[in-house]
Amino acid sequence: MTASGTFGYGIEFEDVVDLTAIGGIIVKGTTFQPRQGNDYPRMAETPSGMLNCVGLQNKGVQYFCETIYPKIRKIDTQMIVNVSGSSPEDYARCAACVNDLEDIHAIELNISCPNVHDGGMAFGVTTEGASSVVRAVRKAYNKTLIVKLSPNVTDIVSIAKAVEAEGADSVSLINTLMGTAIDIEKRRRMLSIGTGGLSGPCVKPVALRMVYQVAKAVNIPVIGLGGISSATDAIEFIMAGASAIEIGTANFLDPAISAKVAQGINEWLDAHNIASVKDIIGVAE
Amino acid sequence: MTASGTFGYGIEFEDVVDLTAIGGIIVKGTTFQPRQGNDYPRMAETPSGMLNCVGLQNKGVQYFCETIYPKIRKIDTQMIVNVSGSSPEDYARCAACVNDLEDIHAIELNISCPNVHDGGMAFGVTTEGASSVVRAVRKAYNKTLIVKLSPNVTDIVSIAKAVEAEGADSVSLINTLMGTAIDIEKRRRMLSIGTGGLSGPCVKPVALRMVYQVAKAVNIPVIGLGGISSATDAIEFIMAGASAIEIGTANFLDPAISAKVAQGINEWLDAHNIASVKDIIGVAE
Amino acid sequence: MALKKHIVDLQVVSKEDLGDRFVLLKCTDPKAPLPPMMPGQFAQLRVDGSKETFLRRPISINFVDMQKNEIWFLVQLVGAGSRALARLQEGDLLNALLPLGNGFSMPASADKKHLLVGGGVGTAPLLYMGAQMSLMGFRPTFLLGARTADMLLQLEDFKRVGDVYVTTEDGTMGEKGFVTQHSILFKQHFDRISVCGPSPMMKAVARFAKQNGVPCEVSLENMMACGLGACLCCVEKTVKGNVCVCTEGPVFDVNELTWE
Amino acid sequence: MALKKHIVDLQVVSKEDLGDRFVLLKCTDPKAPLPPMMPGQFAQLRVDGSKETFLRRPISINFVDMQKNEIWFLVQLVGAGSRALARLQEGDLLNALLPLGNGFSMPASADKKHLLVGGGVGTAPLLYMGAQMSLMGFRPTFLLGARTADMLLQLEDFKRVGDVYVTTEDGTMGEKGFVTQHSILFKQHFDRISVCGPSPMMKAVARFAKQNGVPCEVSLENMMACGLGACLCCVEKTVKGNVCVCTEGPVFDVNELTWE
Repeated sequence: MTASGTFGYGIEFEDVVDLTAIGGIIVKGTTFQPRQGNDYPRMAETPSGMLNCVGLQNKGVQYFCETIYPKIRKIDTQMIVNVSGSSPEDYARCAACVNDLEDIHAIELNISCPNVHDGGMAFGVTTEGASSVVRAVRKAYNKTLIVKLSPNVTDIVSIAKAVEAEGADSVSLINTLMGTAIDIEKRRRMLSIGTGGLSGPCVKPVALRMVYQVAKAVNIPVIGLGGISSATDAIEFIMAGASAIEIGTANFLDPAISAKVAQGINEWLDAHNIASVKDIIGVAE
Repeated sequence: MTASGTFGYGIEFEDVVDLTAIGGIIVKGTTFQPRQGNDYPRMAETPSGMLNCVGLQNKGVQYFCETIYPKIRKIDTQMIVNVSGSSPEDYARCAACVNDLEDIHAIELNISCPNVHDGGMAFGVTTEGASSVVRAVRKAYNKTLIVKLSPNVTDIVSIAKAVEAEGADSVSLINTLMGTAIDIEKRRRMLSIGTGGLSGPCVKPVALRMVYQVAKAVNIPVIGLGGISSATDAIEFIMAGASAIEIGTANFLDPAISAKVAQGINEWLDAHNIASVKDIIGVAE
Repeated sequence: MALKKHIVDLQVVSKEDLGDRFVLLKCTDPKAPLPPMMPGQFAQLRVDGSKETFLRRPISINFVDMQKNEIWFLVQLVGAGSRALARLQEGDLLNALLPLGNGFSMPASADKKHLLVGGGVGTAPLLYMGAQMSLMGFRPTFLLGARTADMLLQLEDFKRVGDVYVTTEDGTMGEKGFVTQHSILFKQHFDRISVCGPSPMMKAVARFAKQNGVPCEVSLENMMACGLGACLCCVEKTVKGNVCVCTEGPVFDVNELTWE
Repeated sequence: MALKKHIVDLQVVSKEDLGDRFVLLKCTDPKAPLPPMMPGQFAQLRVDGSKETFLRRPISINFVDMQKNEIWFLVQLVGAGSRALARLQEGDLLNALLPLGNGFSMPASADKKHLLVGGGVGTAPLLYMGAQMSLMGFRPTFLLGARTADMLLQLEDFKRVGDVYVTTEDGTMGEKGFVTQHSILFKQHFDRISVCGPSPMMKAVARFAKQNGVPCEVSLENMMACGLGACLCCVEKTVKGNVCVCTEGPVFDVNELTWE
């Protein structure tokens, strides 16, 4: 699948990749109210990665339902909406709107966005905060509920268990690591809000460790992401315990990467006489 | 300065770098009792970085005092001993031994090693744990006490404040981020104990963010480290609020890097007509 | 209607150093005809062989030679990415995502006078723009500025397709000063101005255009990651809110921008 | 006493493909004479121009030609690092940290028969070893193994300095089978064996040596980061505990190891 905020609504990429060859598309972060996002500059390049502080720019869930959804509902792949908010009620209101969309079977709850002040990551870094959002959304949303976890915590396992206890159907991890970069000539941090979320291959070892820990601790499926750029990377996450994977920043380097990774996984399985990806989930010692 | 565990006792590097051109050398992690460390394999290469799980292999503080110290005491640079342990008392016993060494004016307390089971990082991830170690060591050690902080926490600022309150003279950050890597052909994590500490340029954005946050919050000097490989990197950390910096993993790529970075900082200051590095500490907005 | 985007492995046909700060890469698609591209559009070039870079580099389309199936990129050596591109040799492959963004508006008729103003490496897309105008039977006027004479690039190519006026900051060629001070602006009337160059220069030209009621388009070069409108990193504040430079631009009518 | 270590910018004099899986790089120090180096020591080579690699790559010293001021590295193409090294061209620079580690023990006198056993790319350091023995007036015996004939490397060079016996797993050259099955081992007595190759092969040779009471040294290639004994990553369990392969090795007497 493609990770939220890295593949738009899919249609941006249809010239260069066959969208039906991708397992699923997680469309970009959607909030109840429209948001302008943060000021430019919103990114900085870092060693094997990048920082971003987009800040959930989107036109709101109503616009999504009325204008975007009709364009994407018939794309032959799983379309999942990433939902954000500034309070449990705000998340729930947004989720309720998406609940009514016939061709959207799942949402990914973003309780881990480091780039907005009024919520997001604040919920994702405590078990209480995470629970409160999932509890509110669970009441308003009766299809598949995936919760995206923040890596900026001491104990991600306790957060994963807390959202599982509140009825999450799956957890996805990791969201970005909070970081910064400084322009020494301008004596200023490079991002408009000072900090941003780090993504790309640089975070892969941290993501893989967390997926391994969480997959051992919860009974719901784990979706792995964080720096995946190749079939080998994806298989590492699957062997660490991920039942599915998302590709994020790598879409920026190669817009066709998701289809290539899907194909690469199948080729690897074939070459090793393994019938299904299910046979290697969590096999790493 | 050179970071602990990346420059040995300095003497390993004397063929290829002028040790007196380095501001200081933090010699490798020393414990009260000798330790064999973890089994091989202890490392994995990652995008713009590496994982290690050495596990504090060292011959114990007594061997250090009797055999190593006489060889290094007269090197004309600051020699700082990195001290680890498995309980507050264990840390304090080790620190007390080093307290008696005339030519060692400071220790760096490692409360953040992710690679040993019996302590280390366990202390560094809670304010109570960190406080208990610093309190015990502060009683046993009356010279400069630097405390090295773990980045594997939700709120590094609260830990920094806690150790400051217990009388730490300085904090250094960051230690390594906990991560892993998987060999998909062997279906096994690449490190003998499963996980390791991630270091190298890949962690720089996270380290820089944490240094910025901590420097704003404490009144003791902050020592910055995490992926520094050039004078530009070092100046970023200084502008983020670091009064000094350590170079770690970059020593493996270029054993002479520390002296080059020191020279590069001076050249940059000269080119910008800045009298002292003090004038740029924490200037980044 | 947007032109279809492609991912192509271009092959370097030739590399030419223009002084020691610029490199001209002429590339071809060895497998297929290059797709249609408009002046002002850009490509996202993948940078191989550099540990320091991670993202693609957006580079404007300098020229397209449909006969030779060639596309040209003019690269200024500013960082690790551009230096890695400059290490490419004849025959090397260069992965490109193109064409991206929207181009400059073309003049509606030949009797409209169209001024193309470029500064530094920002002159690059104006060559393709002027060449396309010339093919359509229009004769553009170029006003090109640089710090010194040796930083004025591809002058012979520009002269082949239009009238060329020049300023240099040190007076080593053309009129001394900035492009906005050039006498041509006060001698001739233009019906439209298209600008690409450093931000202060574009703002100055935009101010001149507004004061004189001349329609004016500028080409922005905000930092970007994807180039496809997905990452939302390259946004510019406009009268319609934050919009992506990679998809809504890089060319904007100055009246859409919130520049004062 | 340890030989002084140096950081040098070597320059590639020639690159030779040995089949499609090995590359022989001959390098010189264009500025100074190469430092003294012992057979069995290695260099840490910096890998430029590869996004996938981070650390230096430890490569054994294949040969040193003091007259020509040349050092040779035999590189097997296994991953991103070795493939990046194989992209080096004549004239390119290659930053090296050398010489590192301890070498093989040299024979004490010419009447002692010394067997050098190599497998795969592990034959590399044995060429320099044999050449040095030859210079000292000793004639070494080489026993070289590979999967197939085309993976036996530098045979002509080996033959110039000693007697060469060969095994291949598929029988395409020499005796069919593994080195430990070669008839020479049962026909001749050797006073010392030096081994470099894949771990199972070295263990088999070590077992043979122990059974026959022959002193035996093996060269290990544990993964390493610094090469200077600082990072403690490349440790091997020995009778003295965990020791660094980069400084205490790579050559070990088999009796120091905890191999059963």
